[in-house]
Amino acid sequence: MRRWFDDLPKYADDSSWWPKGTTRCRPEVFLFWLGLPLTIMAYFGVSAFLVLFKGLNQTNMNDYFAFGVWIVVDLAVIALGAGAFFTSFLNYIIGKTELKPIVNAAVLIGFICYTGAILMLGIDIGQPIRGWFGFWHANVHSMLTEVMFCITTYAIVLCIELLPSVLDNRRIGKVPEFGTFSHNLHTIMIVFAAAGTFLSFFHQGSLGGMFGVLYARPFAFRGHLGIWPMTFFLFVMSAIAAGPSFTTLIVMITEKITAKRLTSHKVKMLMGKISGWLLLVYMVCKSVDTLYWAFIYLPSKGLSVGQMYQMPYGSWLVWAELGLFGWLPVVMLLTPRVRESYGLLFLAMLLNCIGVTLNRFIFTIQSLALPVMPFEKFISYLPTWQEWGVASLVLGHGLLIFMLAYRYLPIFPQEPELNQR
Amino acid sequence: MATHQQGKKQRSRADWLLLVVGLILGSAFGFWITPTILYAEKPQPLQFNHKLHVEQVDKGCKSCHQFRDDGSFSGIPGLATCKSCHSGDEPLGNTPAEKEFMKYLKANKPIPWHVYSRQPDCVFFSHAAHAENAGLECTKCHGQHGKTEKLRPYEYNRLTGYSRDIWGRGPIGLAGPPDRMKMDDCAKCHRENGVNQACFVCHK
Amino acid sequence: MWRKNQVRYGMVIDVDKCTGCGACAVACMSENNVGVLPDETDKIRSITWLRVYQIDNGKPFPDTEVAFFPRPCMHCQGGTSGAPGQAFFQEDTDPQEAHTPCVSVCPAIATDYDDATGIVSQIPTRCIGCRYCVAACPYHARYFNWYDVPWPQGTPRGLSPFVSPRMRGVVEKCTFCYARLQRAKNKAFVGGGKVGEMDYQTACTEACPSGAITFGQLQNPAHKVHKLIQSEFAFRLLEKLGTNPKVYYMSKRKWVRMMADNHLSQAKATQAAASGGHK
Amino acid sequence: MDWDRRTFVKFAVGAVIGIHASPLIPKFMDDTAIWTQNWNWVPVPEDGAVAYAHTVNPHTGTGAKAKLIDGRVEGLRAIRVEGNPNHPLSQGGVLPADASALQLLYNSEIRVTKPLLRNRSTGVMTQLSWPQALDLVAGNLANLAKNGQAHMAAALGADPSSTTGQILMRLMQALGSPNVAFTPTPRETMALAGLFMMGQPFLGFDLANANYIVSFGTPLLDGFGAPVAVRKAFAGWRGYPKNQARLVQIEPRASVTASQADQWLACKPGSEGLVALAMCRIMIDEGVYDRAIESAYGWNDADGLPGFKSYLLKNLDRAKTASLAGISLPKLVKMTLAFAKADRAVAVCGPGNSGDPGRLYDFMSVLALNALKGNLGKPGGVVAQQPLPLKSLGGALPEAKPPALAMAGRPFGVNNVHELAQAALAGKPYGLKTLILCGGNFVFNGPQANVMHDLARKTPFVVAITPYMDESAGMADLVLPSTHWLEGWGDSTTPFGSAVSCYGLHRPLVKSVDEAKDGGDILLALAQRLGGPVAAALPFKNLGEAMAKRTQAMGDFKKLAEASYWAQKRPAYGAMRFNTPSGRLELSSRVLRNLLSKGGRDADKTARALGVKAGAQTAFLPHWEEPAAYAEGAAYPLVMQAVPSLRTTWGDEAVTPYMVKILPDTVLANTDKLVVEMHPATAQQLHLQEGDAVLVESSAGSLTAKLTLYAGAAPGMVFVPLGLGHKDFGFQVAGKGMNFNRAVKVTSDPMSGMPIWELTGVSVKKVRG
Amino acid sequence: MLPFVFEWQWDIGHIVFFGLFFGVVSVVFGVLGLTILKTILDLWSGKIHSADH
Repeated sequence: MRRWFDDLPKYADDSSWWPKGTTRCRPEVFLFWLGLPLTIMAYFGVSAFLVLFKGLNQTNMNDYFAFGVWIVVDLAVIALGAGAFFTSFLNYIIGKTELKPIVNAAVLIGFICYTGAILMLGIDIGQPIRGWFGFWHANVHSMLTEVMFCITTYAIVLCIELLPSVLDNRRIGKVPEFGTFSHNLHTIMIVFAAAGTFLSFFHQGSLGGMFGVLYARPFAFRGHLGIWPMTFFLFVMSAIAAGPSFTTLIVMITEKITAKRLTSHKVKMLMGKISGWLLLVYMVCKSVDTLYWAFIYLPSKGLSVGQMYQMPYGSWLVWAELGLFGWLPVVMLLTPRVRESYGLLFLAMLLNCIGVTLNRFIFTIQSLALPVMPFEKFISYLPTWQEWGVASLVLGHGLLIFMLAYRYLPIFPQEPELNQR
Repeated sequence: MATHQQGKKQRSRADWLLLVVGLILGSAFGFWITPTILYAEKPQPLQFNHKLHVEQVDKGCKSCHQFRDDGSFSGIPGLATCKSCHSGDEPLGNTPAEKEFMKYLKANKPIPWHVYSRQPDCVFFSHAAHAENAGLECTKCHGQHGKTEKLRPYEYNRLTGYSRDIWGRGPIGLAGPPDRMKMDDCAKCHRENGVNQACFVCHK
Repeated sequence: MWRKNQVRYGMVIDVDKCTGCGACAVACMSENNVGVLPDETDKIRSITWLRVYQIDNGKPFPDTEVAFFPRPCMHCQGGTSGAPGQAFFQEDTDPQEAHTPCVSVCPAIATDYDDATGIVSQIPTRCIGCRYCVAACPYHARYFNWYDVPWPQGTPRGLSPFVSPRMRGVVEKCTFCYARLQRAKNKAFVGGGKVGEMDYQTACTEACPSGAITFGQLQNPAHKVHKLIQSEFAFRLLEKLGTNPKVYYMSKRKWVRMMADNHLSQAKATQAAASGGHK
Repeated sequence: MDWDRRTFVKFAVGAVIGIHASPLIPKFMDDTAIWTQNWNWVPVPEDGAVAYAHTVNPHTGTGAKAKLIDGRVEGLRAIRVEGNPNHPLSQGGVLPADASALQLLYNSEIRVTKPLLRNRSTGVMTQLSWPQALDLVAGNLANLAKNGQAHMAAALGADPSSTTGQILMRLMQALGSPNVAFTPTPRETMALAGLFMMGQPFLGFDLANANYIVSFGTPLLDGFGAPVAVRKAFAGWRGYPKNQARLVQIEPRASVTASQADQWLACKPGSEGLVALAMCRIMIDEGVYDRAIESAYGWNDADGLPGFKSYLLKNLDRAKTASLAGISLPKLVKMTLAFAKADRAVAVCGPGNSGDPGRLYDFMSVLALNALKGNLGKPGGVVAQQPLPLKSLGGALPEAKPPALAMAGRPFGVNNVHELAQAALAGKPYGLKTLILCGGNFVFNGPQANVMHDLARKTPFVVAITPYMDESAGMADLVLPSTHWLEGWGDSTTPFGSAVSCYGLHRPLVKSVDEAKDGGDILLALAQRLGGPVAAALPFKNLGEAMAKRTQAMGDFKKLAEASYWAQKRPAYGAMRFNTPSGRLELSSRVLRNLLSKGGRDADKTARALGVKAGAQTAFLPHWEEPAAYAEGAAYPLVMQAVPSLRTTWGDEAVTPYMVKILPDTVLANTDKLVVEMHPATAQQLHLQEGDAVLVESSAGSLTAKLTLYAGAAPGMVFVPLGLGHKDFGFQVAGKGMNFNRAVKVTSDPMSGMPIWELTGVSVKKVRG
Repeated sequence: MLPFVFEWQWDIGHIVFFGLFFGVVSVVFGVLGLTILKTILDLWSGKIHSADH
């Protein structure tokens, strides 16, 4: 007499779905760990429900802090997700095929970041159901319009770029239709890479432009080059500098967790080197820009740098952003010895990513925190648990997607040979 | 890795047709369901013969749908306007509708008409600007409503509560006035005649 | 580009006449169907189209002194700012392009700059609630509806049909009582004639018990405001930012003028003070 | 071909693409968007024909213009209250209270719609029909009258000069009760001061035409007489590049008036009258005064009593006085000389910052100063109003026999609400059995709210006639719904300080809620039910008729009602007529002397008994005595004064939601905490800091609040916003802040017998919270 | 936003912005469509690729 659960192991056995030549943890272990992202998603779900049904009064945003932690996280993840477009740009268009082993991961991370960001933006606006007005009745002069259009389109492109990885799953790939489709996609991928690069360049820039054009907010405003303020280019540069680092960072973390080698260290070093050089360029521009802003622009508006940095947003932020999380990672990433060391490389990339996140935080929160009217009071802002809940979406659905992808999709082509024993 | 596999050809060819069939059925379903689930009908509280009334009065539409001194437009007239003709206790004609109407008149109870052309609250439509200043005919937007002998049932959108006449009767709603009175139609006319298109011209 | 003959509605507020009674603010709310929340002490979420700021000169007793800054929407014009009569008229050539801080950033064209009146609109039914405009406005003149307005039972009966009540999740702001211009135009259409200075006055202007607010066409020599903005006592909030506001303030008190614009040149303030500032 | 999973998938995919190729998706998107634009919980006001109607807000005296809309379905409704440009006093301006009146009118959550009977033990309210309710009251009163206890019924009303007030008075008098009291106003104090010195009860200040104004501690711009009228005058004083008139404010706090004034002389609290006398002294010393005054009675010593001049020269040393008042002498002298030199200068007295009716001797001193300046009857000076041509509602009624509760031991005076309440509570000479609260919301407005609260609690039968479920209604056994001023008839008379007399009238403009009746109609119906002499004393069908009779001399009533006001054309300039015993200006008041020595009593004893420390030697002269608040002892080291504001209240109406909404966080802090002001130095001595929660305690009551430090607050004082702290009036008003009147200590002015509460001795301690 | 939406203006701003946007979109979806088409044709003509062996 068989009991109903005797067959369970048989059903639960998903080894036939694993990427070729790889081993994965036992299903029950995997299921157990799935609990983590699912819990986060549940937290997000509750928060999102409250915000959508009761309105944005569930947050601590107000008429002074029109933007809050959501926008900060959006900007940050979009910047960090830039690894996707830039790596595929280098890989498919420049032809740096050394990056092939990591490009899938980059695309996957990009996909996670962008879908997360878009979802959050949908919750962030007061009238989500009308959100599409932004597309249908677009105001072409608004940087935000550019952001909306490019982000959404690029998200679609990312889905397409990610498609082959999905179709190349061992079981799915067996289906002739899918297999063939995937094959054809591979051959044409360069087009999507190009489109993605184009779109990303603009929305990464426009995100910066959003703040650079606020000429009534002296903290954020920057001089223009053509129709774009300096922040436009600064944001692009910081994004492509941080993106590769973040991708590599995630790969490294995955390696630590799974105790497997997923890409060769050469690839990581290359990514680090790329990050380093880009970051150098960025930091030079950023420093010049900051100096110009501080000593030429602000005085011209009868203001001084001192006024711009009030506690808690004191001048320590400058040193942190430009020093600890700016020039330090530049130096580290450009030092071969550092790149060769797994740990130091990790640290350098971490600093790099923190730096860009901090930059987005400063531009979002601090530009709003500073009262412009002479008789306004300084007001501080702390997010509510609902806000954190929604903000944690990226983490939750990121983990979920990445775990599933790692288990079933051939994200890391090098994994089989690197882990032969 | 890629290899040729024979034998599956026939099958695959044939069932691609199914995709096309599904496509047609699906879109047909969409076209059919859109008006049916979206719109509901309400009868008007009582019948009204515009044709008859227009024949009785001398100033056309304006005899009942008047402008006030401050330039605002009365829209659907109140009982007071009706009383100017229906003064006596006896009906003037002998239609059942009028008998029904006399009840309202006696009770001095406003008639809850459903307005086919009622715009949403955010719209400020100036009849003065259009009828007086631009000298447009009522028919330009209201069509031949003044010639109708009976009131068709009032159709409204279940979701928005609007009259169907605003979105237009066509499935995609690309017809202009008088079949449709959407913002695009206002804007089109404004543009063609070089009228100011700023938001506040027509919004409140 | 110079566009002298444009109709540009604007306001002059005499700070020395303002006694901070708030009649203007209340008149504004009742004119424009502004709601009241259970907790209105939460000022950073309280909707007051016309907010009366209180400032003081920071001097010790008994030299302390307060003054009031009623702050409507400034209906910024963008372009190059500067002294009235000159740069004030240098606005962007393309009204679509009008670099009013808020108009240029709105992704959904929920706010626009009317080239025929110079009034900055706000259309709540178009607004998607992204609050980019709120961030762009240095005057905090734009307010987001964080809540649905809890109208107490019966009170909707007292609402005006000329301004549409707003829903939760959209931005609203002072519109220079635009509905009044709409009605004034209607009257002109039917009765003939033009919309005169007195036919279109904002609710706050009418209400102010000490006549501190003057409203009219800034570039029309026949209108009071035109003369007032030429005065050396006239100034604007945050002039140097280049928002080019259409709301002017007047005061004989130097400290008030300094307070109004942390960029305002000492020279201007002093020169005005020299000619008979009373403190 | 055979059906299997893949073929079906193909079909499904096709179908999905097909649906997207139909209008379903875009139409649904569009309509959901439109749905969000027309959420059915967002009100849609009905359009209709617009009409305007003139009226007057009896609580503020503002000439208003109601904007009415006649909707096809919803009918006539008011959508706005604007200013009436024709009104001589307010000339189109409004106050926050006027502009937001509709919030009280239409808020059915706070309106009383039916007569309600309250069960004291359970607090449960039950609806009554009007006949039932009226029978209940009439029965109770008739019963008292039968048992010769009519005097044990008392009535408190809002405005004695209004027709409703007149009806209330006649009703009680005819019933046989002397106990009718009204909201105390400076009008009474001014009337007495005027009578005592000039035999002129109706005096006003011609502010509009003055070019040098000295205001003695009265909040000219924060609520004075008809606030809008004052502002209109103020607007005239301002100008570019030079002001048209100079305003000098004398008070302890950098108030709005002080700040907008051209000069602020910060004085010790309560010393304003003293400053006026000091100015008199300076003018005499410098010889810059109108010589005509030398012919006034009591200028020189007369009838063995010191004259004003000798009194000043003997008792009022300039330097000492200045330091006593805390003003630098040179500044004072300079200002006084400018005042004396100015061609149209006026000295202004009036309500205190705490809204009290003012001290008689301060008023007299200011009048004396004006007399010295010689501006009596001159443009921009002190003028006598032409009395309103109002008929009385009927012949004189017999005086009630038992003495009024309030007037125990006073040879004359007005009926003092506070004394009435205290005597009744003490049962000396007798207690109350029935209390009628006819408007005025005394349980909130006080003057000393907790005393009024106790009175309402202790009195066996309390009737409240009110439009709202206010604090008084909350204490009443029977609540009778009266109309809002936009719904019913009513009137108000000349506001304090106005140069011209002005009668304001309001009529029904919109349908009244449910069963509300005009306050006057309720009283008249009551009179009819009581029958006999009461009914005979009030032979009117309704309030409108009574008003019509009263205003006969103002011409056609219908026209008057539509115009909504009657006003004296221009101020009565020209030599003032003194209806005094001496027929001259009396600086030493003989009227006062006669009153004090009435029936051969020793004037000096009487004076001292009343609390005039100086005794008869100076009792008849304008002079200064230390405010009672100084003598509160070490337990109450600080002096509390209110901060009046037109944003918190004006008149006896409650603050409206919009007014609450615009309160700055220096008045009402997050969340709904009352904020009190203190000078930083004083706070330091008390070890208090910005934002501390404090307990402000007087010997009469207390309140808790949040402390804010304000350099413009006089040291040694604490300033409390006036008019907040309602328990009722709906979620937008209730529970906002605390009631100043619950901490205040009311005393009686020794001479006028008016309740005064300008200053209260308090202690301020830090508390948790 | 499409040219027949009333806010549309034939100015540089709109032409450039939407020119680029629709350009990219059409490229992306065009190529995607073509790939799908090619896949179908491949399947018909039997040029089938699949993951295993």
